[in-house]
Amino acid sequence: MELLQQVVQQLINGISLGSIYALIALGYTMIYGIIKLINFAHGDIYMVGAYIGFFAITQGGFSVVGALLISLVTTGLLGMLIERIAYKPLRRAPRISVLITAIGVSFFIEYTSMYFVSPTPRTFPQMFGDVAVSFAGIVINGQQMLILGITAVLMVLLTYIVQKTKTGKAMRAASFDTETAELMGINSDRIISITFGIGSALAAVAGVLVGIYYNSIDPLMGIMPGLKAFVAAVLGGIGILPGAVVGGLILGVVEALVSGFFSSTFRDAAAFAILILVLLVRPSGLFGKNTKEKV
Amino acid sequence: MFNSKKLRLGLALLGTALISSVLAGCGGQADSNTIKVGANFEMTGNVANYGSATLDGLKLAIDEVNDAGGIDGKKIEIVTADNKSEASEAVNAATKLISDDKVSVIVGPAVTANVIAESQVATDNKIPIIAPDATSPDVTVENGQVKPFVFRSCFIDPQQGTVMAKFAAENLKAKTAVIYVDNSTDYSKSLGKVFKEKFEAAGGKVLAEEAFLAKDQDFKATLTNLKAANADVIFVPAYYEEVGKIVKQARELGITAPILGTDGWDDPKVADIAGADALNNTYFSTHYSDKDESVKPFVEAFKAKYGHMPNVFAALGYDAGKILVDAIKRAGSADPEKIQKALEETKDLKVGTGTITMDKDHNPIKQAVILENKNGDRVMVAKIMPE
Amino acid sequence: MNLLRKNDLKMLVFSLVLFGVLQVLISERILSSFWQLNLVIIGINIMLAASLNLINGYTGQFSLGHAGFMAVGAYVGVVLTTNFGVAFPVALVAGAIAAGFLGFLIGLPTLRLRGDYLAIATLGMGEIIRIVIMNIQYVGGAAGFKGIPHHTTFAWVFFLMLFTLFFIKNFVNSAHGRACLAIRENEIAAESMGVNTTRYKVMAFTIGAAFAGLAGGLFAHSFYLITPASFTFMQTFNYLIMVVMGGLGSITGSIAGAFVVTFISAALASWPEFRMIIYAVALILLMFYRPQGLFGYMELTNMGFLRKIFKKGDEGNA
Amino acid sequence: MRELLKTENVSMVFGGLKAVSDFNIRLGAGELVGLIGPNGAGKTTAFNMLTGVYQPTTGSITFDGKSILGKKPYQVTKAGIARTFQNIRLFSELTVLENVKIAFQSRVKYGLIESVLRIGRYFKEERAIEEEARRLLSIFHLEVLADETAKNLPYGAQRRLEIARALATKPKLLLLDEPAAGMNPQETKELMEMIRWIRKEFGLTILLIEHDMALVMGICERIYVLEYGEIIAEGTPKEIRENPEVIRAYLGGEG
Repeated sequence: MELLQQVVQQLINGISLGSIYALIALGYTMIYGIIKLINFAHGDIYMVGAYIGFFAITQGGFSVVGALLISLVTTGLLGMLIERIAYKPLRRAPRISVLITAIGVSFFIEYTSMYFVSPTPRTFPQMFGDVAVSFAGIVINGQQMLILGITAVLMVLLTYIVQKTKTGKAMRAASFDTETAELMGINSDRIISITFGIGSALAAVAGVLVGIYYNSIDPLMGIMPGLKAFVAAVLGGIGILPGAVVGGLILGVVEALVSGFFSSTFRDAAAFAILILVLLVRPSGLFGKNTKEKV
Repeated sequence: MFNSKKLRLGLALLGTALISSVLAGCGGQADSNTIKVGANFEMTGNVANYGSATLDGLKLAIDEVNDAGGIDGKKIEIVTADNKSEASEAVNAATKLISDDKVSVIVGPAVTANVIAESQVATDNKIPIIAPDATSPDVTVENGQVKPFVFRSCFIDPQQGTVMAKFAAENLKAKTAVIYVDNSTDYSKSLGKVFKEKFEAAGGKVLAEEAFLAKDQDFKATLTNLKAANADVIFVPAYYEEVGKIVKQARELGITAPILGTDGWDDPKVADIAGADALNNTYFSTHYSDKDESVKPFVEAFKAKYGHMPNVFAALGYDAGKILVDAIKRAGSADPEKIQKALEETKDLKVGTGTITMDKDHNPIKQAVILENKNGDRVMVAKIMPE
Repeated sequence: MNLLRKNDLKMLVFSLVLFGVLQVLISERILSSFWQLNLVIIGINIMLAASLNLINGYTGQFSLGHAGFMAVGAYVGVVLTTNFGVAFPVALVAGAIAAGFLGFLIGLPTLRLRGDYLAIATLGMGEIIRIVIMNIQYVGGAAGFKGIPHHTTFAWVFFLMLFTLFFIKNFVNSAHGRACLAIRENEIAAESMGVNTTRYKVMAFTIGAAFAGLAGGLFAHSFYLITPASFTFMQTFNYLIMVVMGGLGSITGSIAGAFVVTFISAALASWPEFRMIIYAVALILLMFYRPQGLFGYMELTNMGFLRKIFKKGDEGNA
Repeated sequence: MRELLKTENVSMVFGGLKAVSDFNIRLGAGELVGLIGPNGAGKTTAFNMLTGVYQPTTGSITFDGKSILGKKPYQVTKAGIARTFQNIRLFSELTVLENVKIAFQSRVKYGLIESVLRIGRYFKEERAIEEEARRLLSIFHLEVLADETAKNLPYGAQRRLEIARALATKPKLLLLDEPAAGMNPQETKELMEMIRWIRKEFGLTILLIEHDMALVMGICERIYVLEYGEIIAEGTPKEIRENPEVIRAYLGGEG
C-alpha cells in the first residue's frame, strides 16, 4: 500500500473526524459570537445528545433519522434551558464568574448523567457497518458517508437560516453589538436563546453521529471533543460560521496525519499546539479581522 | 489596603476549625461482632467501570458468607472508599480505611498504578491487601523482594504473555507479528514486552510496535500503518472498551489477520462494540470460561443477584472475596497479621474460577484458558497450567 | 522599628504556636493518619491557591495552566531525589526553578492575549506539558513514576506554605505588587503611568509557576507513585474554584477557599456520585450570589467588626 | 523659548482610513496649547500617537530633543510625557492614595528580594513614596479621601485624582484629554484656575483637548484646529475666533 494510498486514507479519516468537530465548533462560534462566553458545558451537551440518540434507537426503536431529530430537538431545548437558568442572570456579571458558572454547569451535566446512566460505556447498535465503498485499496465506510452527508445538509440549512431569515439577520446584528441591536428593536434575550438552541442541536447531531461512528459513548466523552471544537472555532476565526467548519476539518485532518505518521499519543498535544500558534500569530483566526482595542 | 494582621487571624481561624473538626473525624472503633474489610475501588473517574464491576463480584462473595452465618458468628462488613481512578486518591482512600475505619484487610484497587500507590501505606501499617485484577508483576514483587502485605487473586502478565506468544507461534504457526499496546497502562505495556520476548524466543519476528491511549476513539490512522506491515498476527493486550473499537475499525480497514488479546478482552461488551463477525478469528487468554462446568455456580449466583452476566473483573472480585474469607476462617481472628499469615498459606482453595495455591511471591498458581470468538460465541481452545 | 515589621514578627510567633499545636496533635496520634494526610494536602492546596491567586487574582491574568507547572515541579523533584539521590530541599528548589522557568517561557508569548483567549491558551500549555510527560518513558510515561521516597512531612508543608504566603503578601504590598494590581484594574492606564506591563505580567506568572512547582514537589513526595493523570486541567479547575470561592485578590480568601474545598471533597469521599454534583451546584450558586467570593478583595482584618479590635495597635499601617 | 515637542508630517492610517494626516505641531517649554476640532477629527488618535499607544504610519515625533518613535507607552511616560484619558481610567478598586503611588513605581530602586524580605531600602523608599503621594493629594484637596476606594469618589474628585496621578510621574509635558467634560460652569472655572496653577507650580508644558470654548479661549496661548485628521488652522485664541476656515468647520456655514 504505497504512501499515497495511506495519505488519502488518513485524509478520509481526518475529514470524517473533522466534520464532527465542525458541528460542535459551530455551536461554540455562535454562542461565543453573541455573548462572548467559552461555554465549557457545550462538550457535555454533545454527550447528552449522544445519549438521547442512543435511548431513542435502543429503547424507542426509532430509525437513525428519527433518533437524530429527537436528539436535535430535546438537546436544543436543554441548551436553551441551561442558558435561561445559568447564563441569563449573569448577563451583566464579570466575565470570570460567567466562565466559572460554565465550568460548574459542565460538571453538573457530566455527573448527573453519570448518576442516571452509570459510568459504564454504552454501545450503539451496529449501523451502516456493512455498507462501504472502496477503490484502489482506500475504504470509505457507510458511517463516514452518513457523517459527511448530514454535516453538509446542516451547513446548507444553517447558512440559509443565518443569511436569509429575519432571525438570522437579528442573530448577526446581535453578534456585532447586542446593545445596539436592542435599540433596533431586536429582543436580544430571545435571539441569544435561539442561538443556544441551534448550537446545542448541532452538537446533539454530532453526538449521535459519533455514537454511530465509534459506537460507544460514556458520560465523560464530551470533555476533550468540546475543547478541540473550541480550538477549531478559534482557528477559523471565532464568531464566523464558515470559519468553524474549515477549522474543524483542518483539525480533524491534522489529528489523523499526526496519529498516522507520527504517534497517536501526541494527537491531543498537536491540537493544543495549533491553538496556541493561532492565538499568537493571528488571534482573529483565518477568517477574522483584526480588531484593535479602542483607547 | 493590606497589612499583616490578616494572616494571623486567617491562620487562627484555620487552626481552630481544623482542630475541632478533625477531633470529631476520628472514631469508629472496631466493635466486636463484625470483621471490617476495606474496599478501595475506582467508583468515579475514567476507569470507574472496572472498579465498580470488581466490587460487585466481591460483594457477592461476602454476602454468600454472611448469609451462611458469617465466620464463627461474626459478620463481614465491607467499607467502601472511592479512589476516583487516581493514584494519590488511592493512597488517601487507603489511609482513611486503615486509620479511620480500622479495617483488618483491604481488597482493591483494580488498576495496577493505584495498587502500587496503596501498597506503601498498607505495608507501613501492616494491613494485608488483595489486588483482584492487577496482573503486572511489580505489584507483589519490588526489585527482587516480595512485598509482605501485598497479595493477588489473578495470574500475572508473564504467565499470560507466555501463553499467548506460544499459542501464536505453535498453534497459529505465525512467523511475524505486530504489537499494539495501550500506552497509559502498566498492564498493557508489560504484556507487550513479555509477548515480544517469548515470541522472538520461539523464532517469531515482531515487525512493528505501536501505541494508543485509553479513551481513544479513532484508531484508523495507526491501524492503516499496521495494515501496511501485514503481519501474521496482531497482539493487542488492552481493555475491552478500546479493544472493541480496534477490532471493529481493523476489520473495516480490511485487516483479516488473527488478532490476539489478553484477559482485558473478557467482557460481553466487546461483542456489542465490535460486532460478532468482526470478532471472528480473534483469540484471548483469560482466567476462566463461563462454559466451564466448575464455574457455572458462580455465573448463576451472579446473574441471580445482578441480572446480567459477570465480566472478568466481577469474577476476579469474587475470587478475591473467596480467598479473603478462607484466610479469615483459618486465621480465626480479625487480626491483620494473622490474616496475612493465613493468606500466605492458601493451598488448593476452590474459588469461583478454579483452584488456587498462593506461591512464595504472593501470586496465585492458577490455570489460564484461551478462548476463541466464533460467530458470537466463545469457545475454549486450550486450558494451560503454568509450568 | 517600623510598625509593619513588628506586625510580621507577631505573625511569625502566632504561626509557630499554631504549628506547635498541630504537630503535637499529630505526634500524639490524636489525629488519625487520614486527617494527617489531609492536613498536608490542605497545606499544599493553600500554596497552589495562593500562587494561582497571584496570577488570576492580583494581576488579573486568567491562567488555567497551573497543573502543568505543578507537574513540572513534581517530576523534576522526584527524578532528582529517586534517581540521583539529591537532598529533598535541593530537589524542591530545583523543581520550583524549573516550573518558574517554564512559567517565564509560557508567560512571554501568551501574555499579549486577553481574558478567554489567555485562559484557553494556558489550558492548552498545561495539557501539552502533561502529554509530553506522558510520552517520556524515562519517567514511567502514563503508567507513572514509582518508588518515590516519602520525604514530605507536615513540618515541611507548613513552613513552605508560610514562606509562600509571606512572599506573596510582601510582594503584593510592595511597589512591584502595586504594579500588578494596577494592571488588573486598568492595563492601559497602568502602562500610561510608567508600568512596564509585560515585565510585571511575566514576573507574576513566573513567581506563581515557581510556587506551583514547589507545591508539586511536596505533593509528589507524599505519595509513593505519581502519574500524569493527577495533573490534568480538571485539577487546575479545582485550584481556580478555591481561589474564586475564597475571593480573587485576597490571601485570606485563598486560605479559606483551599480549606473549604479540600474539606468538602474529603468529607464527601464516601458518596462518590454526589460529591461532584454538590460541588457543581455550590459553584453555580456561589457565582450567582457571591461572585466576589467569601472575602472579595477584603482581607480578614479589614472587615468592619474586626477593625475595632485591631484599631488600637494598628493605626500607622495602611 | 526651548522647543520641547515637534511632530513632522505624522499620519495614522487605519486600514485605508486616514485618521490623521500630516500632523505638524510645535510646543515650546512652558506653553499652554489647545487642540480643538469637531468630534472624530482625530484629536484622541493624535494623543495616542504622542504617547506611544499607536505607532504613527508615517512621520517623526521628537520630544526634548530625542525621537520617541517606536517607544512603548511606559517608556514615553518615563521620557516625561503624562496624560489623562477622555473616559476616566482610574484603578477603581484601589484607594486614592494607592492610585497615586502607582506612578512612583517606575522610579523605585529596591528590588524584588528586598521587597519580599522587607530589608534594605524597602522601608525608606516606601516612606518617601507615602509622603510624596500624600503631599500631592493635599495639593488637589484629596488628602481627606486618601483611604477611600477610587470608584466611590464624586465625579469632580475623580477628575482631580486623574490629574494628580499624572503629575506624580513628574512629567515635562502634560496631555489633558477633555478634562472639563461633564463639568458645570462653576467646576470648569475652578479647573481653569487649577490648570494655570499647576503649570506655574510644576513648570509644565500642557497640551489640552477640549470642547468647552470658554475654557480653551480662556487659558490657551495658542490653539491648533483639527478637522478630518488635518490641521486647518493655528494661532492665538483671537486669530482662531476670526479664522473663516475654523468658523466653516464648526458652524458648517458656506464660509
